[in-house]
Amino acid sequence: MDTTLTAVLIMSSIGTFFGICLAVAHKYLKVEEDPRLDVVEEMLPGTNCGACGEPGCRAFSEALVGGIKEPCQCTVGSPDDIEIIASFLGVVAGEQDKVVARLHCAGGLGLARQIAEYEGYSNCRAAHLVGGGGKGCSWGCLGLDDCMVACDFDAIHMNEQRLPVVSVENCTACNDCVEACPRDLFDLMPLSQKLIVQCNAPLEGDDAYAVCSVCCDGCQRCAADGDGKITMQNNLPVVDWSDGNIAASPKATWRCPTGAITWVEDGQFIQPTVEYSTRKEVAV
Amino acid sequence: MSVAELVGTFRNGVHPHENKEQTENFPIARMAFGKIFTLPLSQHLGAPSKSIVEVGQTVFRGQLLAEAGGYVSANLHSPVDGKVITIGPRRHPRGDLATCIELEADPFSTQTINASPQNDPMNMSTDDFVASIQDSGLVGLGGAAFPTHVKYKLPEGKTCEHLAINGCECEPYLTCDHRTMVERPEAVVRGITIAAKILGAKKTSVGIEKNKPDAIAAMQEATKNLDDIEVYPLKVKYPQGAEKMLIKAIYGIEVPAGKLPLDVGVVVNNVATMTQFADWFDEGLPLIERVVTVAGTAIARPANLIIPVGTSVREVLDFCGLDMNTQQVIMGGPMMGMPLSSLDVPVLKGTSGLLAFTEAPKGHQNTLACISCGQCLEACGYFLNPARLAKLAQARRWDELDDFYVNDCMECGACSWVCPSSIPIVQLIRTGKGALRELKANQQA
Amino acid sequence: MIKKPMQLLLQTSPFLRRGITTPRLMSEVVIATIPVIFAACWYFGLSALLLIFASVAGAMLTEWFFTPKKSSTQPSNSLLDGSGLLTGILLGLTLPPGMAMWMAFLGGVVGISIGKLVMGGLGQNMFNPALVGRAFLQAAFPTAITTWNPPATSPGSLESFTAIRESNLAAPFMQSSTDAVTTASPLGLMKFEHEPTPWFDLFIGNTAGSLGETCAIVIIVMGVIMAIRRDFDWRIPVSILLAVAAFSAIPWFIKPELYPTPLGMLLSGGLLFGAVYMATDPVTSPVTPKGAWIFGASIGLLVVLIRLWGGLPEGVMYAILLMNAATPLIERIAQPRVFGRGRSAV
Amino acid sequence: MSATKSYSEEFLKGIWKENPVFIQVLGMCPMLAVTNTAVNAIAMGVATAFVLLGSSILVSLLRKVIAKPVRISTYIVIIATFVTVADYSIEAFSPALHRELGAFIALIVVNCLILGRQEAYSSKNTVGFAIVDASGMAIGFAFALFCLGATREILGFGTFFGSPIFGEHFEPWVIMALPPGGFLMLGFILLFFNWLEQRKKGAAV
Amino acid sequence: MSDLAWIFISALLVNNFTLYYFLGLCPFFGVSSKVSVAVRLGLATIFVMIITSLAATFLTTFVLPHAPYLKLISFIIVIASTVQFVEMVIKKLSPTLFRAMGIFLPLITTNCAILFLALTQTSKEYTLVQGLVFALGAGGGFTIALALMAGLREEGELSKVPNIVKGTALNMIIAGLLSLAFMGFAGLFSA
Repeated sequence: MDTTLTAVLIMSSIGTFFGICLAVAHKYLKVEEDPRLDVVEEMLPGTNCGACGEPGCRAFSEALVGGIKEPCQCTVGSPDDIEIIASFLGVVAGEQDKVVARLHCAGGLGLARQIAEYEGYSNCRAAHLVGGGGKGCSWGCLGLDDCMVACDFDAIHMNEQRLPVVSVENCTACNDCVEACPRDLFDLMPLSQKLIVQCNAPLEGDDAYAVCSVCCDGCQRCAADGDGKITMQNNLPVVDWSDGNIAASPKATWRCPTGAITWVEDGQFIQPTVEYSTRKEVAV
Repeated sequence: MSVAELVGTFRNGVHPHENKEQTENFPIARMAFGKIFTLPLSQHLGAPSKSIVEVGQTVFRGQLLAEAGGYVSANLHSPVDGKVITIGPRRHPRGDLATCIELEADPFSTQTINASPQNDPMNMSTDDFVASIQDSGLVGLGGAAFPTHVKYKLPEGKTCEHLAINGCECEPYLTCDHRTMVERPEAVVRGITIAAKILGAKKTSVGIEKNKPDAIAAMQEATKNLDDIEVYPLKVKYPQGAEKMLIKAIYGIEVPAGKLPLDVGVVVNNVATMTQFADWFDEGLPLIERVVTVAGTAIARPANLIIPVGTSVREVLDFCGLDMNTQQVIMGGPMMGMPLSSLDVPVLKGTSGLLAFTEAPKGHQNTLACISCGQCLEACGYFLNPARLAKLAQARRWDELDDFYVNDCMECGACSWVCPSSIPIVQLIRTGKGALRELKANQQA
Repeated sequence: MIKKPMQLLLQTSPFLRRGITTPRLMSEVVIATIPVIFAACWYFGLSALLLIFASVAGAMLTEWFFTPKKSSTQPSNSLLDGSGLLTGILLGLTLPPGMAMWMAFLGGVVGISIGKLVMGGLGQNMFNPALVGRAFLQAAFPTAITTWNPPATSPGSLESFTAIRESNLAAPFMQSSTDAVTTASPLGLMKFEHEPTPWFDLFIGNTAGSLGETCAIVIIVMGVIMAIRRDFDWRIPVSILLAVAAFSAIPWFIKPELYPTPLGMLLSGGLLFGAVYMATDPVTSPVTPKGAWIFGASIGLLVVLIRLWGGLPEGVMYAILLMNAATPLIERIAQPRVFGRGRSAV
Repeated sequence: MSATKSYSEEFLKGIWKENPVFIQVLGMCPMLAVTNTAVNAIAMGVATAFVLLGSSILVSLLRKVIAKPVRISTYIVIIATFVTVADYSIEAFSPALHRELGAFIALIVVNCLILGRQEAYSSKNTVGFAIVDASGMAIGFAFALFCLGATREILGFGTFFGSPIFGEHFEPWVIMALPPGGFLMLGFILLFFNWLEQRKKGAAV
Repeated sequence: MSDLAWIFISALLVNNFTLYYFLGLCPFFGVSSKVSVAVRLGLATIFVMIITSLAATFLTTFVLPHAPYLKLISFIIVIASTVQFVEMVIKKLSPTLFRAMGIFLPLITTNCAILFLALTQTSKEYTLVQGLVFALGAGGGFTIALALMAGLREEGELSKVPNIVKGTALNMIIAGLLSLAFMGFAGLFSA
């Protein structure tokens, strides 16, 4: 009986003492913070294991609220917990029109002229600085995987023509490839915008054909067929999406001699190469 | 006793095989005009020039073709009598397609110039002088092609104590400056006199590496009666021709990072630029031709040639006997020059050499892992840590490159030259610099 | 028809190379170990060759086993760059002459696999692979690795060369017979008996010890040659030796009867061998000159600490491993001062 | 949570798919220190299992009672109580074993595995599921401990449960009984699991 | 005096908490990817250890003689509460210090190294001063191990580690090698 009593006494006195201390401290020392912090911390497992790389759940929730980390980086919580946190913070937004990365070049291996052989560090950005990587067109895709490496979602793969094929399912429009491309060939476009200009070279006529067989030579046929939605800027067609009529008709592409403007239903470059009867012969 | 005589060089650096014997004893010759001249509007650092001619227009040698497109820009003159046939995209030596003026040469064009000397530079105001140099289209002839007049416009409160003349020519193979000093020392001295007068520099130092004893002798002979010009023989070491390294070698001063030589009271110019001063002010010859070293294993008749700017590289190389099995052509020196993707590109104002090789170096294929041997650190004249920079760039950790002062790197190539694992350090650094610049621009936006 | 144009090769500047490659650096160090191996044979006979052979076999077989077979033509093939061979030789030279061959083999396997391959291969290892193998053996078989046989009584003679120690040939995973003549190493004598060894014996290597570490003169000569050929950073051995001399001089001045002389410290044990062949491994030492000084001096300090006050008579291996671990931290604080800037990077 | 959950699945996941040691890498502190022999490893595993099971049941029973803000402290007190019980029982049962395991029995209190299970599972599930989950995890943990302990004992001492298995001339690898051996051995086991994972992936592709 | 030095060196190097006793492995592997963070965590740990040592001395002197079976529970509660209290104080008084160090405090509290420190100190019957020195050594040892580990891991980030080794397996092996290297300190100053 004695021992039980001592135990109860000691534990309750310790508990009371520290309880009071903490309560007082909580009252007088409270620091104003984002109220979401406490809620998020509550939702986390609270193991303070540090496995997420943050020192404790509190710090992790700060990172979550600040948008630095993603809920899934908590390795302890169950998928349901993570989903709850994500929806609380609104990290995963509702259903939106899916946006994917599109490449403004179709001049892959064998289509665009290679004037010299590049040898060295296999990286677009590096090759771009060495005589333009040996590609005749100094605006086109170099095909050395910078975007593929930059993609964290396994959404970009190179096809046999060394052009990046963006997987429409995997692409999250994170902008990484846009930043990675030294020639700024990627653009994020809603999937519903199907009329895509697959050329970036401001060349005209024979100058254009001299470097690439699938270039835009600035012939303006698409502009003529584009119901006024297509204008030419810098020898390249520019599609006007501003009035919301994003389902423009594919007929603008029909008379394109090289296929530089195309109607893309799903991913780009899925079919190997469409044969165009009028394609000019180019020394490749 | 100056610092230079005690030390005679900067710290670190490398000494690649010089390979200058191919051309160093051949006098400068002239080449016949080619048929087509291509003049890119952007041949220098800064804004491109603006064309003032039209297609079909007839032009004469020395006529202004394009005006400076801004303050940091230069004029462009016709190197030949002829007709403008196109103004449009043509391949630039850097590999891309850039706007060029294409001239068809008049077969009867002479190589003399129908121009009159400028006003006496000794009696000019500084502003007139600067304007006059800009008119001449003069850019730094050492390789970087920085418009020369900008250096002569001293900002408020800055004075120039010393004029340093760069006769190092530390790049292997190149001997154009060497031959210029041997053959035209009086023109160099005349240029120096003009430059020193305008800058108000009290003393002029001409730094020449010791592997050019005849150039040193010629320059000493030409300056023996001039107290304010001194010739400094320097230890043979690369990259001594870099502005800041030269200042360190001659004066023992480190130019602070991110500052210009003028901040320590020095202006650096190339010897070829000095002869151009003399030519412009005494004869009225704008920068329309320059001395180019043509050498390399694929060249049958290596030479130093006076070549009109805009001449096709193919014509120059064919003139010197290009081997059928050429693998690689370099514009500039082998350490910092640029590789050509095509021979149908023009010689530029900043082209100091054209080197053609039948066999490219193997190093680029045999890249091994970095073993942290530290030899690149001992090669870097800027005391950077190239090994670390290359690793960070390879891991695409661009933002950290800034902590290691990647932007101080001048890409001289000493680290890549020395690397036992053949890592393309310079290329990685260059890639990193570009990515870092973009990253910073994105952050600001 | 359009004439096919001549395709030029685009490479990046600089277009020249010095031509001294990593495999060549490695092979120079391998060649520099040959005199040491010779000295080891001179004093310890065929055992030296057997052990080195075993550890080299362990190292090379592991390299071969884990190298992707498909890419054997790739230049990055670590089998061809000589680093595995070097690791094996260096490991073999740090073993006592009476060690079982299977242990040496195991050391080679461990050194290469967890010391190097796990981290991604040459250039990415954080610890010196040879020392990882040695430290593993030391921890695994503390008795076997501290059993020292005396050097041959008539060094260099044929019969002492061919007299194989039975313990070398122990069956795999079995104990080696320990009935051979054993003795204490000079460091052990000094530490536990306070009995110094004549410095001339240390200098020419006529003492008990690991195969490669006894003959000071050979190591010094090879070290000087390699330093001149710039096969390694000369600052590291110099700073280690200076630091050991300096730090061991202090207690020696105070109590000369208890503590060894600085010269004895320098010449005995694996210090010279470690300073010249182990600590200078470029991969695991700081790349900056400043860092090399700090690295070397810290190794020197740790060696003196462990030798004089630690539980073990010898501490060179641990000192180097510890500073290998500290190398990234040293590099953070020892970046070179950048040209035109008052301070160093980072 | 979903209704498709079955007892057997919940039980098995702790043993293999979500093995606390090999997959989740939890609770390393006690396991590396005491796994130099198989006996120690099993003792530690049993003690941990006892604490885990006991506290899971209690937490699951009290899950509606415990106030949210003090839940972690409550869990710790519950766990600490069970640990104290385990500590005293082992001491009574086998003082020698208690000396071997030393303070590490007490350290079960701060084993992330136990606290983690309370927070992530027991506090949200019925007693039945809590028991199943706890026993699965406990067996998985004990199994991992045993693997580690057995390998380290076999290599480090040449024995298995104290009896020599290689004959008397075996040269033991002392390192395996030392701290570095623990790290390296666990590293190798994890490596092995990574390799399995990768092979599975390779097979899938 | 030499006794104190021995306690310190022993806890710092010879019987390093992390590399010899396998304590505090969660933060050791979790928070060792960056040197700057690792050092801050180390400093915070030293701080918590000192508090723990004080608390343990207080408990052993005044409470435990009456109820030894409450050792574990009371240690845990007292340490956790004290640290939480200190955390609040720091948060209020110096937000910068809190940012730098305070955020680690809750993580450290449920760390086995802390509890081990208290238990060892009690079982070895250290005095107040000895306990403090022990805490300082242990915390310092943890910091050294953490900093070395973080340095190596940061370096490893730059290299191409085979996929199969990446992650905890590699960290384990690095820790093993570190632990191997620390064996060199065995017996240091014990003679």
